[in-house]
Amino acid sequence: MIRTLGFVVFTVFASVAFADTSYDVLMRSMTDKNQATLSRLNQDDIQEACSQSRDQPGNADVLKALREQSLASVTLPADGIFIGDWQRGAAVANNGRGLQYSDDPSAPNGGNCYACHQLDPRELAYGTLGPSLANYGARGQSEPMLNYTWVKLWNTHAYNACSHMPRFGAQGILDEQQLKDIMAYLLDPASPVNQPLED
Amino acid sequence: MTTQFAAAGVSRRSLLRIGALMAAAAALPVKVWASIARPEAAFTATGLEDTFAQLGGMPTVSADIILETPDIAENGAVVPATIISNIPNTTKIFVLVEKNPNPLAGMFEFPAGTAASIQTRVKVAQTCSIYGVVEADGKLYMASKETKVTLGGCGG
Amino acid sequence: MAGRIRIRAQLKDGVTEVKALMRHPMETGQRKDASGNAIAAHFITEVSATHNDNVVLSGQWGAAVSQNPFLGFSFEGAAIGDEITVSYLDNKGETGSGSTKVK
Amino acid sequence: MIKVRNLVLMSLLGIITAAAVAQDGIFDEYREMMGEDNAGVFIIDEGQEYWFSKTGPKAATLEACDLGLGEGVVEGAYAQLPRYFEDVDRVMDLEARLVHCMIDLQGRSRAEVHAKPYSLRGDMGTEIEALSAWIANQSNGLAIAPGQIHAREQSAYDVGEKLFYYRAGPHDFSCATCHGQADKRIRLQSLAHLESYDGAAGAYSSWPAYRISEGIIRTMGWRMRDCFRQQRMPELVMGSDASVALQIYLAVNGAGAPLAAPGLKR
Repeated sequence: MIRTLGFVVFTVFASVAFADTSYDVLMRSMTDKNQATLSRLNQDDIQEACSQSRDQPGNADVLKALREQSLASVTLPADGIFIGDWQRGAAVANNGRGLQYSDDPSAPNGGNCYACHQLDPRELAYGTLGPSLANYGARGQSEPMLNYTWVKLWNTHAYNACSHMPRFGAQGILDEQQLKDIMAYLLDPASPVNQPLED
Repeated sequence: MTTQFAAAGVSRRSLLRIGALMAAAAALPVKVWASIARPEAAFTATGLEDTFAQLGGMPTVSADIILETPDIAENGAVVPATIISNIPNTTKIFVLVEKNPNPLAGMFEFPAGTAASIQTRVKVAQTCSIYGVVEADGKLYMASKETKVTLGGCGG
Repeated sequence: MAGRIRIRAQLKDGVTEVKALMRHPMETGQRKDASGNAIAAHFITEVSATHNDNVVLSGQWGAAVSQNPFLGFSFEGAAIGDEITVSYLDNKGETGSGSTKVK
Repeated sequence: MIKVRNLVLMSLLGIITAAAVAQDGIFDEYREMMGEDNAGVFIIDEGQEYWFSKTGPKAATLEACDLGLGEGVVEGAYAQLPRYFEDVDRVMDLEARLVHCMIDLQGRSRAEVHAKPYSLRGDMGTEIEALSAWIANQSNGLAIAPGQIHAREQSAYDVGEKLFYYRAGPHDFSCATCHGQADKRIRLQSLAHLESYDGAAGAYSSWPAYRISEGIIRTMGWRMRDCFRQQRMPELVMGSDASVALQIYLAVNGAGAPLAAPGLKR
């Protein structure tokens, strides 16, 4: 309401005041801090397309191109083995640190899965931005399932363009072994993620 | 005097005298600081068992101690704890946090006329039990309860 | 601006309930500043509450009592208008004090 | 002076108690046990002392600082920020304006004022935090009413809105990643849906806030900076154009809601 009124009265000046892009504004409003340098403000194709469309690219061609580009970025495990150690995977899923200017760059990055997903149903402190992944292993360990999960972790935009999930592989957040360990945490029948709650 | 209050090699009494002089200089009640002795060895003990030993031995579990602590604390830096003793002749209450570097957080002494209960807030380094230990007629009693310390927002 | 203590003392059915909040950092000595230097331990070691100059509670604390410590207790024998004082002494020899009247 | 302070303090005790405390179910017990006694009252008191203390090369107080309602008018000023200031031809939030006054009136250097605006965890508070708490407290209960008349105020909103969706950095995060939906949480922490009136009003009205877990007052500007930290972005400069633009975006989205400042948070 307030805005509409003001807009009518002063609309003449509005166009001259700010011709800057978001990038320009951020560049003059931020400073390098430890590992978080101003170069992080540069956007790649996916970031730019998703920002401009507010994460809802309507154009089918754009969507298709984003998905294809994302799929092409995926590197499958060199040895063909997808499943690592679920216990190490649990640590990665719980660790919320990594790549913030306040983080120690020599320590391994976390995946912070619990920030957004439910996994082990006994863990109370889980987020809800993403779907629950409790009992994810019930989906089995078929080749397509292993492939799908790996791609999803590596570059989520291959399936869901402008998804909010980080590109853990494509952006180098997690290394191959960490991704294998997360795969195990999700899919290994022995993982607590796949132990339903007892009544 | 910037050293720890009960530094080694200096008698408790002389330290108290220094403290009292300083308090006087600051126009504060002088006599209050001489009221109770500090169990320094218990404050610097590093495990629960060692701490109990320094306080005089393993306390007996008692249902007459009410210990109110949250099941879940959002941050371990400030965890409220209420301890109420229904044990007759309670003179002291100790608050211990199991997995802190030094479990003993504080002790309280109750003269006649003061209820044997205390409300305080303590730091809890990680999920563990908080102990309320009561001294009555020279014997030690205890109650304990676990508090889960959760991670904050984005985990950073 | 450490040193301040805010106190409320309320009389009900013969029992005076005292709540005190102290302004103090309660540094453990394990925290580091922005440049990575250890911040020296600085915590209240002794606390005392008096009613008309009689001690009604005394305490000995370690660094595990939370920053800006809170203390709640109750005692009998006070009347409305009596003075309640809470004082502390810390490991650097600094003191703090605050008073209020029983309401 | 003493009389004024006592009045302010007396009202504060009630204000902080009444300030919005988010209801997160699982932590209700913890919050109930924390009760109404928190150190925010000391910090507000300290903010008032900073305002009236002679500081800097000019040994001046901040009493001549114009927060938008005229020199020295503090009551109600926070509710109308961010706003356009003709003397500097800029839209400013409270922090940018305080910095301006410290430089202009007290003769202090920008570097000194910016050296450590926000506390580290475990600290006892900074001058900016204390001043923000005291100033915002004098708009407690008033409706959020940021400037939206001047062209620069409007364009600041538009910039803020665009920034809200700006995805960048190794994690591809924007503000909207966490704050673009209703009824979501990170771990156990509820997330405000900042595009909506309800979400923006609830969030904006409760800053500055006393953070129980940190024992300090955190400001709206700190909230902006720390969100960018968690987005893996570089450090946001206090009072910068991006900080002001995002704050006016939130303030306009939540306009009309009463301020409960300082708020009380986990």
